[in-house]
Amino acid sequence: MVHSIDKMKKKQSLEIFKNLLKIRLTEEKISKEYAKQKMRCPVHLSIGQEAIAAPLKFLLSKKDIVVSGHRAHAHYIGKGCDIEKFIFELYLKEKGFARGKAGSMHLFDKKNGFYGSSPIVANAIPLGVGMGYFNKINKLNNVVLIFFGDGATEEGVFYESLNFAAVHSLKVIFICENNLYSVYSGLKFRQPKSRKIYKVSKSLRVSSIRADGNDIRHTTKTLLNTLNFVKRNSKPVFIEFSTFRFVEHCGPNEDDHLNYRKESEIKKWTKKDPLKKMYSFINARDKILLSKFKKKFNDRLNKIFLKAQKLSYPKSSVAYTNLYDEKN
Amino acid sequence: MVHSIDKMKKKQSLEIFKNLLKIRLTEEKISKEYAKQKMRCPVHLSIGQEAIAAPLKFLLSKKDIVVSGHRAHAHYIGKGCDIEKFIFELYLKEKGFARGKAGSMHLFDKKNGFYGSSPIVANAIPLGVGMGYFNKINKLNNVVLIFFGDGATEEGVFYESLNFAAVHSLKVIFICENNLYSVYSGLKFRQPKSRKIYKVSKSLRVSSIRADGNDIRHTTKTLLNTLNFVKRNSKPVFIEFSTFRFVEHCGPNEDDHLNYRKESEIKKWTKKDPLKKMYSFINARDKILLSKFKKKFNDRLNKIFLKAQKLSYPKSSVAYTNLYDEKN
Amino acid sequence: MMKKIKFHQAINKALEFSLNKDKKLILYGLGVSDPKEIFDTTIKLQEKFGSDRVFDVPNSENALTGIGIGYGMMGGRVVMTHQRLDFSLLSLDQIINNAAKLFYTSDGKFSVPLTIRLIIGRGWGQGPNHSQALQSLYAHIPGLKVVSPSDPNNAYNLLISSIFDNNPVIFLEHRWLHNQEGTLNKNIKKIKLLEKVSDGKDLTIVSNSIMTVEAIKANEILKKNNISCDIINLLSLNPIDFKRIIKSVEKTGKLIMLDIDHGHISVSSEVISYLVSYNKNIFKKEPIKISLPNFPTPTGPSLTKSFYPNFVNIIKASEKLLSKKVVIPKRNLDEIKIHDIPYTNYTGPF
Amino acid sequence: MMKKIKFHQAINKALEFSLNKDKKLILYGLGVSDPKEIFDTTIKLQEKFGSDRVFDVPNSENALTGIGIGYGMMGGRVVMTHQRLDFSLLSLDQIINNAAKLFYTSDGKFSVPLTIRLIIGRGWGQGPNHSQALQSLYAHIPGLKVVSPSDPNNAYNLLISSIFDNNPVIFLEHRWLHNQEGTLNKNIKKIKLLEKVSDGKDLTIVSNSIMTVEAIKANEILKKNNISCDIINLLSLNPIDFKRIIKSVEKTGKLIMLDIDHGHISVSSEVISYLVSYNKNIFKKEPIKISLPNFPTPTGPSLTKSFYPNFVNIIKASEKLLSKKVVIPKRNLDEIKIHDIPYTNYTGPF
Ligand SMILES: Cc1ncc(C[n+]2csc(CCOP(=O)(O)OP(=O)(O)O)c2C)c(N)n1
Ligand SMILES: Cc1ncc(C[n+]2csc(CCOP(=O)(O)OP(=O)(O)O)c2C)c(N)n1
Ligand SMILES: [Mg+2]
Ligand SMILES: [Mg+2]
Repeated sequence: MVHSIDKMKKKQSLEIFKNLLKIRLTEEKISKEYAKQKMRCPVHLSIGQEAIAAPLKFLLSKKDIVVSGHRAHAHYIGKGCDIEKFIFELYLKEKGFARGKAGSMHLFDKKNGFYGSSPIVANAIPLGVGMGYFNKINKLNNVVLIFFGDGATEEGVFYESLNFAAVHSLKVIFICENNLYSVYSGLKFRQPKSRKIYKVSKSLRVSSIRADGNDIRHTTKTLLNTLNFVKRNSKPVFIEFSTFRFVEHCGPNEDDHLNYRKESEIKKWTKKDPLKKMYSFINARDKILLSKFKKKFNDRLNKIFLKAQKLSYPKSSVAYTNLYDEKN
Repeated sequence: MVHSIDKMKKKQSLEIFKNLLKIRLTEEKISKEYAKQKMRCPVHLSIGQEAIAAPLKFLLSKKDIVVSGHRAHAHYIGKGCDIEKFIFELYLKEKGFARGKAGSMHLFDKKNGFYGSSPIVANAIPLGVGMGYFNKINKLNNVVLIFFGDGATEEGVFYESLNFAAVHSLKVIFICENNLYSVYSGLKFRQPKSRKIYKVSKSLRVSSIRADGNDIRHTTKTLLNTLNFVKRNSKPVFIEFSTFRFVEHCGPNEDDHLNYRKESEIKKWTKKDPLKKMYSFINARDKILLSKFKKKFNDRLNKIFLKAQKLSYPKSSVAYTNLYDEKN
Repeated sequence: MMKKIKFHQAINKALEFSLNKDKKLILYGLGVSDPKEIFDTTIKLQEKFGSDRVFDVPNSENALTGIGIGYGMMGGRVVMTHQRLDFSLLSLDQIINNAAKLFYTSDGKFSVPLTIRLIIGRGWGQGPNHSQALQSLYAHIPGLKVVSPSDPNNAYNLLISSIFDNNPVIFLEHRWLHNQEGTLNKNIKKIKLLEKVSDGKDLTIVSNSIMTVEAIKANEILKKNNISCDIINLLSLNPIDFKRIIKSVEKTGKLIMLDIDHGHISVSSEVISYLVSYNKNIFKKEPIKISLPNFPTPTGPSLTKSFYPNFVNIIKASEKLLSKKVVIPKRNLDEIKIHDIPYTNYTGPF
Repeated sequence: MMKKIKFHQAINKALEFSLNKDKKLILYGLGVSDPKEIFDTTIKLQEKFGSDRVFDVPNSENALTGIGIGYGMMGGRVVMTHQRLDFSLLSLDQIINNAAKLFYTSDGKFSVPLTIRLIIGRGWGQGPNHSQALQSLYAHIPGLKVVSPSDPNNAYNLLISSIFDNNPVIFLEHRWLHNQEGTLNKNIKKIKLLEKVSDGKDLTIVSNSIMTVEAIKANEILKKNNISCDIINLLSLNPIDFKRIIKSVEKTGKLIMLDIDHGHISVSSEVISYLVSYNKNIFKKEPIKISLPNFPTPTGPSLTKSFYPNFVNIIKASEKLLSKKVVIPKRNLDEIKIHDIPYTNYTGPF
């Protein structure tokens, strides 16, 4: 676990770079394979937003918890969760982490501290706050990270949750990935023009900052500083990361032909592609290492996807298990 | 209707003073009669908070609309609604405005622009916003006033409603009567210490102010200026009035023996009693006029209450009417 | 012959008709004006009626419902859409505490002419939070009306009559119906409570929404096996027109009750219970309820396969009720091999 | 003889026992630590267990429910209280979309040991928004357990077994029971699904919560008229132990179904439907359902008088089922003259 940016070793930052690549490659592979209609569940890809999640594995312990919403792949992979079980689950196979009950919209990896993602906008936010309350009164120094989009900040439960975290001084980090859109609706249809989301949370008395979500150096630093702040002060923090999604809201393809986003906007953000950005500043040696990693990881992905397709489906009777927890 | 404070005639301000007295006297009468157990429904009295509602009748037209929450008597009386039908309804009699279906927690007077009060905390707030939207797109220049307490600002729907009003620039005035408590829970158990409610609404991009809710001069001026601002600019405004409740949360009695509020706090606010405050600055002539009014109004109240007690109850079959509106 | 139209077009036409008829009608919900226009049901409406009357909204289901109620209390009409019924659970306070009660509590002073379109998901991995039908939950609440179309024609007429009803109406719109074809036979009056889809003497099938499509498929097969069914399509689940159901079951003595929702405490249970409380001898055989299991919806296709009943289940139930073997043509069985998409060229993701 | 305690004390003792037993149990809700302490049910608990574990909250029902779920997913246990069931409608997204499904969706990885006490109001002008019982709504949802005590003893045992159940449990607590007296007979194991309150042969009465109190009153009178009843008190509405009900009705052939909620699509309908689907000849007479009307609750006493059924309605139904006249002592009839308060020294307002 990394504790300070200055002391962050080269090796560690390289790992973070790899993690970014890992998310991108996995998402691209999903996007490519989706057309074959074997992953029969809606997917909300994170392509374009990976820099926010990439540092997670290296900044957090397994006991630090992440929860998220519908666009959760990056957070799951970024946290260092089980990729095999994830892909198997996307294929809805017996060997998936929930034996095909969950799919892309409900990610879980308890062992690695991923405590769920929910496709109902904003509805995992209070779960994370409750987890923070558990940590607090059981005197655990772990942190809970709650990921959601700009659209989620329009749901009442968002405000209720921030308020509770503030009243009880919980070690919870609220992370808003503001990609300017909710499905096809731009912010202007949903929030007043002059609104700053992080200023709203600030007015609720949660320490709040805004940061560039597409530059891995900024995201790493921001997250690390926030983690240190939260642990030191036992207080929640809200981070608004500005970012942009590169594929359609839901599904594997681009959707720029629909013209809901201005060309100029898309251009501007394409330049800020977190992957390109990363390559723009890393040194030649790292580039070589990354390209080796890319090849290796792609091989691994290919194997996982091939295996996933061959694996068997759960029997239909599995649908009728685990409604209630009757262990006791 | 009053349009400017400077032009406000003596006579008009006297009417506002009378209205304050009217609310107080009615609430005190309810409080006194409640013990007889003939008003068989919960009542949330407004005693102590009357100065906010007293100017309404004189600043608003009948087409300007008021909605409110559980503590709505003052708003109903302040808006100039039908007092007889109100008292008859508290007695749950056939002649009440809803033939005993509603009682104290659900006030209505359509003719006078009182479009409902709800005992579910915060749940009339979006109704008022929807009414404002109706005015907007039908190009009506009327204003909607939405009353609620400090506790209501913890409900998610409050934020959602403000956001919609801001996005659509509605002529809606959100009026928070911050009396520091929600039932017996002080603000410190419910909101972070340094929170300012009006600053939260400001961060949501609703023009927001805070004002003294116990001085009839301030409340009148604040409301009048706000009304003018809202009509001129076609924008919502949020007002936080500081105030204090003098009787128990629900019911007719005092409850200071329960010690949930500090003695010093109670003392401080008793000094700020809106009625006392008013008497402290009005001239001798007005005092005489008010005392005449008091006598006359008390006589009227006595008659109404006597009549209410004698009136007949609705038949039990009335319970089985008006479930659906089948006129068409 | 009349021109065929699709279900989603019927919805669109009904909305257009209503927006034309009542200038105070507004229509909103996430996506009503976005490029996908709620599965094409709101296509061109913003263009035609302006963004004051047809508009996209913030993610605020509870407030938006209250806003619709308030708008209605002023004398306007409202259609609100949720792309999934599951999202409307955020607004049950407004639906149950306000919409369902304001006319009653105000003793008739304020009506709430609000129609809420709830789109029910299914298949292609919609899973536990994007496929709930929960019709029994809504239909339990006095003060709400709850309706559900099953084809383009009744969708058109039912949506218009819901919009012009002065009460809050929950309009249950199954995603799998959007692509169905049919002809329009305009006939808009009050909300029609049910319709007979088939007349027969051996068996009564009571159904609604997508299950009526399955009932019709089953009926084709049963006919070929010389079994004739009364099929009653419930357009309204609250209120329910019990009289017509009683009449049919008094004739056949045999009932298959189809339900798109979980069976425990359901519309189906209500119908069965009502019938036997009316006449203890009404059933010549134990009635059979076919509903979703009392489980959340799993996501994967191997798990949903047995989760959603189809015409085969209806036929099996008929065999049981009539003590008779029924032959199902192979062609029909082939149809259900790919069971998790509404039509063959559907490629997800929604 | 055992000491008598009141229902609210039984709740309090159950909470105290549980807080002692599991140090990770927390208890919160509006008013749990205020001077009225939820009708005395949480009396002294904050003092004993500290404000980290027993605490008052902001008015944020939806988030608070999610917070309880998240706390439970970490391995804690939670009791949450709403002073009126009506307030919980704000939190149905969390209850239905999360609490009821997380164990299932995570395929058993995360349980949600959350007990939600919902207090059902009645009388003294509680009206449409402070008296809803809606048990059928909750019991319809797979993944929730729904229970309801009817006396101090089953309240005590049921609350503890709900708290130590690893699933989300909706605990329906009727305000009018708080003052009832009884003796404790501690016997905490798993959630008990039902209990026989009386054994008889002429008639089966199935009931729950406050209606069981009415059933017991009716039974006293029926006994004097030489009518003996099986009374089955449903402690659990989801799941329901149908077997024991079947057994009783197979014996008596006559059923009165009592319900504290509206009758349309209700627990009562489910029971009746289940029985006849099991055996079409089970009823020797048409079963009778006694429930709230399908109307919101009116506020005034002259309107609630016929709204809430009581033992007289049960006796009338028995007369009908048994074709026999029953004499009700005048003393009993006098009891219901003041019908809108739970006990004579109650003076409102809540
Ligand atoms: C309560 C609810 N309302 C609506 C939806 C439909 N929906 C799914 S994702 C989404 C977009 C949310 O936008 P945002 O929070 O900004 O996340 P992004 O997709 O941009 O990452 C919406 C509206 C939903 N899933 N849940
Ligand atoms: C949704 C909901 N939660 C809880 C309650 C119980 N309750 C009734 S009034 C009240 C106090 C609200 O406080 P505030 O908004 O400050 O109004 P005040 O009583 O101080 O005027 C509460 C919590 C309720 N009626 N509705
Ligand atoms: Mg977004
Ligand atoms: Mg207050």
